[in-house]
Amino acid sequence: MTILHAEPELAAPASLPSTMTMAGALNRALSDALAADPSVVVFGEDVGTLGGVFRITDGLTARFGEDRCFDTPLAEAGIVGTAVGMAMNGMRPVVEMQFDAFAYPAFEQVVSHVAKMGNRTRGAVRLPMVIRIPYGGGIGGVEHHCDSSEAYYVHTPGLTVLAPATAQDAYALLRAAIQSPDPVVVLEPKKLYWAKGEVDTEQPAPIGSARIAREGTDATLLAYGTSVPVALAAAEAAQAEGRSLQVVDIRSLVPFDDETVMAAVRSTGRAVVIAEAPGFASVASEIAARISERCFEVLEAPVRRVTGFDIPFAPPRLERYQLPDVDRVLDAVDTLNWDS
Amino acid sequence: MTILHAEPELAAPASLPSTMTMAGALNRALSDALAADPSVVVFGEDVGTLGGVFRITDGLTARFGEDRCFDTPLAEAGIVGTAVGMAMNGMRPVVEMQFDAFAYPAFEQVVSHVAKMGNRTRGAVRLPMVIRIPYGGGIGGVEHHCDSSEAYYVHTPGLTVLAPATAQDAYALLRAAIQSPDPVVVLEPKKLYWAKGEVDTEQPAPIGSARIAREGTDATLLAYGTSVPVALAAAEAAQAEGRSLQVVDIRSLVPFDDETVMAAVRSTGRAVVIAEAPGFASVASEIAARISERCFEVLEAPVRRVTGFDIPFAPPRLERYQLPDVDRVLDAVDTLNWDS
Amino acid sequence: MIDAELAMLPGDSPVQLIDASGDVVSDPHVTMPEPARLLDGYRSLVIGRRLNEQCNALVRQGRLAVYPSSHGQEACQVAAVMALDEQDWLFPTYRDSVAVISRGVPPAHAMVLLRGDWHSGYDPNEYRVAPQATPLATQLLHAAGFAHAAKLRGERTVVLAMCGDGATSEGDFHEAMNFAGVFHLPVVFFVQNNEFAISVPLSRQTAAPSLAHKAIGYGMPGVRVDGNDLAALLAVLDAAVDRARAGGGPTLVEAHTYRMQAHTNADDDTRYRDHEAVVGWQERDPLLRLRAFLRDEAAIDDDREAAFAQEADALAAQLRDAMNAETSPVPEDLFRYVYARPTPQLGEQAAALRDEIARSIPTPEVR
Amino acid sequence: MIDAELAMLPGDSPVQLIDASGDVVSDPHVTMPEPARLLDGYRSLVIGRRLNEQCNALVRQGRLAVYPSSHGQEACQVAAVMALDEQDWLFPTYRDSVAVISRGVPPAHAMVLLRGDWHSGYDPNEYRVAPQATPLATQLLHAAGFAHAAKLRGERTVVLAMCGDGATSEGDFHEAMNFAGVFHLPVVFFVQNNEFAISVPLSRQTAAPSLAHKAIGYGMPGVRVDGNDLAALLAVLDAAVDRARAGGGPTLVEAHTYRMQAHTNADDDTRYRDHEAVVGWQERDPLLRLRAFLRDEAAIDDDREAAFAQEADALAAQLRDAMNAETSPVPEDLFRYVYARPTPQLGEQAAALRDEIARSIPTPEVR
Ligand SMILES: Cc1ncc(C[n+]2csc(CCOP(=O)(O)OP(=O)(O)O)c2C)c(N)n1
Ligand SMILES: Cc1ncc(C[n+]2csc(CCOP(=O)(O)OP(=O)(O)O)c2C)c(N)n1
Ligand SMILES: [Mg+2]
Ligand SMILES: [Mg+2]
Repeated sequence: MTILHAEPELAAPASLPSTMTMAGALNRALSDALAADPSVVVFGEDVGTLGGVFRITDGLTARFGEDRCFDTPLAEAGIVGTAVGMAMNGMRPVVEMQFDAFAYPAFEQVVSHVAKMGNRTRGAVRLPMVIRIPYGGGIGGVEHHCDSSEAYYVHTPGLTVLAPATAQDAYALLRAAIQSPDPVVVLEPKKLYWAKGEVDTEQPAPIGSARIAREGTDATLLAYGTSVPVALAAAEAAQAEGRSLQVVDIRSLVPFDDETVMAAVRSTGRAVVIAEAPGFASVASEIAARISERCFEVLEAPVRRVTGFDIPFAPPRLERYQLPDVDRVLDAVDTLNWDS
Repeated sequence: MTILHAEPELAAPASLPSTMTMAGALNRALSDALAADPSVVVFGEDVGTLGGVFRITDGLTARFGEDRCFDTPLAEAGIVGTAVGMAMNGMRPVVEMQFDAFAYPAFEQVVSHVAKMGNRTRGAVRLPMVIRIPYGGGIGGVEHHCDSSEAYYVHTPGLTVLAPATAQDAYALLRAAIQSPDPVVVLEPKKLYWAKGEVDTEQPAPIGSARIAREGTDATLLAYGTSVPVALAAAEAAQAEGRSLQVVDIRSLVPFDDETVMAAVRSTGRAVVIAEAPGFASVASEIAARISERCFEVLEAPVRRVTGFDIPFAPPRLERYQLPDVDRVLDAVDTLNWDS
Repeated sequence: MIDAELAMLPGDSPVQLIDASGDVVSDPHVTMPEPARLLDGYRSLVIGRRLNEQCNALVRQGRLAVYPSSHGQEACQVAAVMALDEQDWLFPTYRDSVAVISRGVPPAHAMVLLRGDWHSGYDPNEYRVAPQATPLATQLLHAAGFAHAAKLRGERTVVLAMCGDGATSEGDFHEAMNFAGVFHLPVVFFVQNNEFAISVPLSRQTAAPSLAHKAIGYGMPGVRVDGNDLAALLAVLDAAVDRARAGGGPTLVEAHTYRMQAHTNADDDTRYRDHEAVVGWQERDPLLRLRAFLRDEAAIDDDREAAFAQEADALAAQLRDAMNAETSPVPEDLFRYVYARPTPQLGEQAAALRDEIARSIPTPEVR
Repeated sequence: MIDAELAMLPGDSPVQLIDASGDVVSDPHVTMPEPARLLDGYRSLVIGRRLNEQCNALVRQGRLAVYPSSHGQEACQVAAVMALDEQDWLFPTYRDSVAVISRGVPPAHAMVLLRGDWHSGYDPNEYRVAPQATPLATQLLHAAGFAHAAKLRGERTVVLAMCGDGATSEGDFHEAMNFAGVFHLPVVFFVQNNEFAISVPLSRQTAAPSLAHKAIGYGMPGVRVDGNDLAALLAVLDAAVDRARAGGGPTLVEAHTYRMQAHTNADDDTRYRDHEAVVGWQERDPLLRLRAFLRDEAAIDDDREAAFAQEADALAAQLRDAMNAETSPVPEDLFRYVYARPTPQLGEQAAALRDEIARSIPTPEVR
C-alpha cells in the first residue's frame, strides 16, 4: 500500500544553491545524472509514468524517455538481478525498491552477486549500480513499510551503504553513488523526504566522510538518516539546560569514517549513538563497539545507545513509542557519569 | 555443489550417554523428535532418500516414511514459505537450507513472516518451526558454501537464533528448538559436524542460556559455534604461558544470556569476543557493545574482537587467513593492558 | 497436442454466464448456479459495495490510514468466500477486506490493520482467514503449505489463496504454484486481474496470452473467468474447489476485472490512466448485471432490494460508529507478542518504556 | 486455440535429427546442419569428454576440490557455444565448464574456481562468458539484464543463459523468464534437463507435461530437443539465437539429457538411483551417435578421429600439468578487489594480516 505525500517541486534549472525538499533533491540528482551520463538508467516499480510512490522519479520518463526511466514487472529480485546484468554490460542502473521491506525478495541477489561480483572477478567486472531504498518509520505506515534495514546491508562486505539526513547530502551522496564504480545502497529516510534545505549541486559529499552537524564540547551524539534531526533537536534542548552536545552525522555507514568519529568522541569523552533500527546487532552496536574499543582510555562513561526496541516495527498508532526522540536522547545523556 | 564428508554413525538406540559426532547428534535429535511428536515434519532439498548432503537427515524417510521427511522442489522461499503455512496448520516443520548462502532466497519469508506472524496476530498464530542452516567455513567449500550469516537473523526481532558448538548442545538445542512455540533458526557449524562428543539425550540445554565452557580468572573469551573450539584451544595454549582464560560458549544468540556473560566478564575484567563472521555490525559487535556498556567500570582493557575480515568469504586455498585462530586470539589477549 | 495438455489451457475467452446487460450466456461446460444462491450473492455484493464506500469515507474523515478499495471487484470478493465450506481457509491480500468480512470477520476487526491499531485485528483460526498479506505473493506459499498439512493429515480442507495480476510476477507466485502442482495440493489460486499494479498496466506484468496460461507450466488447469460475473465466478470456483476437495489437485483461476478506483486513497490514478477506460468498465459493473438478471428472473423485488440496502447501511453505520469510537492501543503490547514468552532483553525494554511513560514524559514525534 | 498460442507450445516429443543409433530422423520443421559443422562439433565433443574425464581424475588426485561433470551432456555444452557469435554472451553454471572452455577460456583458468584458488579464474569480458554461477537460477536474471542493456543500445548481441532442471523451480527462473518476455529481450534460456537435482528427480521439480511448457506462461516459445543429439541441438539453438538477434524475442529451450555421473565427486548416487537407468542412457551417448552418423556420411575417417583424440589428450595433459604446478594464492588479494578502492577498514585489516604474516606466525587451521 502506498502512503500519502505531497509532490516535490520541479527541480530548479540553475545550479545556484536553492531550497528544496529531500525528495526534490533526490529527483534533481537523478535527472542531473541522467542528463550527464547516457549509461545511467532508472527502473523499478511505478517509477515511470507515476514518478514513484514518493515521486522521487517524477518527470524523468517524460524528460528522458521510456528507455532511460521505466517500470518493470513487479519483482524485486528481478529488478536487482537484471540491474546486475545491465551493469555487467556497461550501464549504470539506479533501481528503486518501493519500500524497505520490499527489498527483501532481492536479498540473495544483493548478498551473493551485487556485493561479490567485483571481488569474484578480481575487479574485471565491477557493478556500478545503485539500489535506492526509502527506509524507516515516522510516516504512519502500516506493517512492512517502515523497516530500518541498514544492518543487513552494512554487514555485507562489498556494498557501500549511505544514509543522508539532509537535502544537500541526499543530492550529493546520490550523485556520488551513481558515479561510484562499486554498488551502492542508498537508504533514503522517507520521514525526511519533505523536509526542506539548501542544496548546492556543486558541493560534493565524499563517500566515506562523516559530517559534524553541530559543534559541542560536553558529549557527542552520533546519528544518521532519520535520527539526525532527533540528535540536533536534543542538542538544542540540552543547550537550554547548559549542556553542549556535539552532533556527528555519520551519513556514510560503509565506508565508515573512523577518523572523524573518533576525533569527535575524543574531544568530548562521552558518546550516545542514536538509530531507529532495533538495537541488537545493529549499526548502533558497531559504532558503540568501535568507540568503546578505540576511545577506551578517554571515555568518561559507557557509550549509550538510543535505538528502536528489538521488536517488529510498531503499528502506526504506536510508532511514536518505537522512534528515538529528544527525551530518550537526553535521558541517555544524563547517564554519562557527569559527576565523575 | 556439495562437499565431501563421512557418514554419521546410526543413532544409538539407548538413551544412555554415548559418544557421537555432532552430525549424528543432530540426526538423533530429528529422529527422536519425529518419534515423539506426529506433528513434526522434516523437508528441504535432498533431505529424503539421500539423507541430506551432510547426512543429517540420514535414514529418516526410511524410518518415518515419505510423509514425515521428504524432498521439495528446489526453492528456498518455497520451503520456508510452505513451512509457515504448515505451522499455521498445526505442524512443526523442521526445514533444512542446504548451505548458508542458499537460505538468502528465503529472506523475505523469514523476515516478513516467520519472524512477525506471532506478533502480527497477537499470539493467535504462533509458528513452531525450525530452520536448520549449516553455516561457516573451515571445510574448504567454494563460494556461497561458507557464509556466517547469523547477524542477519539475530537482528530480526521475532526469531530465536541458536548456534551449538558441541554434539551435546546440538542434540539438546535442536530438540528444544523443535519444541519451542516460536520460530527458531539453528545455525549448525558444518566445520564441527564430524567432531565427536558425549551426548546425554536426557540433559537439556535451555534456550537462552550460555555455558561456561572453561573456567578461568585472567580474561574471558566469548565464542559460539565454530569459534568455541578456537577459544578452548587458545585457553589451553595460554595456560602454558601461565594465563588463565575463561571461555563462555554463548550458544543461544537470541535470547542472549546477559546474566552469565556479564557475570563472567565481571569476574575477570577483560574480554575478547571471537566469531568467524565479518566483524562489522555483527554478533561480535553486539556482544562487545553490551559488555562495554554493562561492565564499563570493571573493564581493565577495551573489549577486543577477533572476527573474520570484512570481505566475502575467502576461496578454499585462502580460507585459513579468514578464520579466527589460536594465534590471533592470543595476540588479542596480549593487548588487554596486563600491566595496568 | 495431447488432451491432458489441452485440458490445462484456458479457453480463448473468459467464462461468462451473465453478460454486462444481465442476459444469460449459455456455455455447455458450465452450469448456472441456483437463483437462490445468486440472490444470496447479490445481497453480499450490495453489502460489499456499501462497505467499500464507507471505508473510503472513513479515510477522508481520517479514521482509516489508508484503504485499498475493491470497488468493482466485489463479485470476486464475494464468490471467493461463497465457494468455500466452513472448514476451508482463505488467504487474502490487503485488497480483499470485503472477502474477509464476507467470511464473517466483523468489519471493525477487519479494519484494525488499515486503521493502524495493530497489524491484524482478528483471530485467523476463528474465521479460518489468514491475516491479510501485504508482501505480494508471499501468502500463496503459506496457502500451499497450509494445504499440504491438510493433505498429509487426510483432511478435506480446501485452501483458496487470492492475489493480484502484479503479484504473479513475483518469484513466490512461481514457487507456490509449483509446490502445489508437484504435491498435488488442495488449493485454488485465485488471481484478480484488475489490469493494474498501482500504476503499472498488465502489459508490463506479462507477455503471455493470459495469466491463466501460466497454469500448464505447473501441471494444473488454468481457467479464465469474467471477474464481474458472479454466476460465472461461482461456477468456476465451485468446480475448482470441488476438484481440490476430491483430490484432483490445484487450479489457477484468473478473474478478469478492473480496478475502478485509484490503488488506494493515497494514489493519484489521473497520472497514469485516462478516465475513459474507467467509464468503459462502469457498465460491466458486477452489481448492475446481477440485479438485471435477478429482475428478469423475478428472483428479486423492490422489498428485497430495500431490505438488502438497509442491511448494508446498518453494517456500514456499525463500522462507522466503531471507527469513530476512540481506541487507544497499548504500548506494552509492542513487547507482549513478539515471542510466546518475552526475552529478558524485551523484558528490560518494556520496563524502560513503562518507566518512561510512568514518568509521564510525553514522547512527541520529531518532525 | 489461437495459432499464436500453439506456436509457443512445445511439440509432443523432443526435436531429434539423429537417433541413438546414428540414423537420420527427418523433421520437416528443422534442417540438418552442414556436415562440416557437425564434424567440427564432434571434435569439440571429443575434447569435452576428455576434459570431463581429466577433471574427474584431478579430483581423485586432490588437485581439484570438487568437479560437477557434464559427462553425457557434452552435446549441450558444445551446442550452446557453437550457436553463439563472437560478440554474444554465455551465462554458464558450475556444471558448464566444458562450455566455458569451448568458448575459449583456457582450461586451467576455468578450473580456478573448482581448484579453490579464487572464485573465478577468467576475465568475463575477454571471452564474453559470465562467471560460472553457483546460486541456482540467479544468473538467468543477469542474462536478461545484460540482454536488456544490449537492446537499449540497439546492439545485435544475443545472450544464452544455461541452467538445470532443478533451477527452474527457483523464483529467479520465473522472474528472468518474465522480464525477458515482457521486454522482448534477445536472450535464449537453455535448460539442460538431466533428470536430477543432486538426488531429487524431475518429478519433484514439476508436474508440467515438460519444462518447455512453462514458456507460454511468459509469452515466449518453448522448444524441447534431444539433449544428446548435437545436430538437433544446433538446429534448435541456431533458430532461437537467430530469432533473438532479429528482434523476435526470447526462447526457452529444454534439452532432454541425463546426468550420467554423480552430482559431483562428493555425491553418492547409489543412494538414490539404480544403475540400470544410467546404463539405459549409455547407448544414447551424444558422441557415439554423432560418430556413427559421421561415419555413415563418410564425413570422418580414422585419421581424423585419431587427430581429434590426440588434440584432446594434449589439452588434457596441459590441464593436468597446470593443475599439478603449485600455485600459491596471495592473501593480500582477499582485500584488493572487494571495492575498486579498499575502504580504510579493509586497509587496516590488510595491514594487520600483512603484519601477522611478516611476524611469520603460521596460522594453522584449528581442527
Ligand atoms: C514484495 C512487494 N513488493 C512491492 C509491494 C508494494 N505494492 C503494494 S500493492 C502493489 C501493486 C500490486 O498489484 P496487484 O498484485 O495487481 O494487486 P492490486 O493492488 O491490483 O489488487 C505494490 C507494488 C508489496 N506490497 N510487496
Ligand atoms: C539457490 C541455491 N540453492 C541450493 C543450491 C545447492 N545446489 C547446488 S547444485 C543443486 C542441484 C541443481 O540441480 P539442477 O538445477 O538440475 O542442475 P544440475 O546440477 O543437475 O546440472 C543444488 C540444490 C544452490 N547452488 N543454489
Ligand atoms: Mg492488480
Ligand atoms: Mg539437473
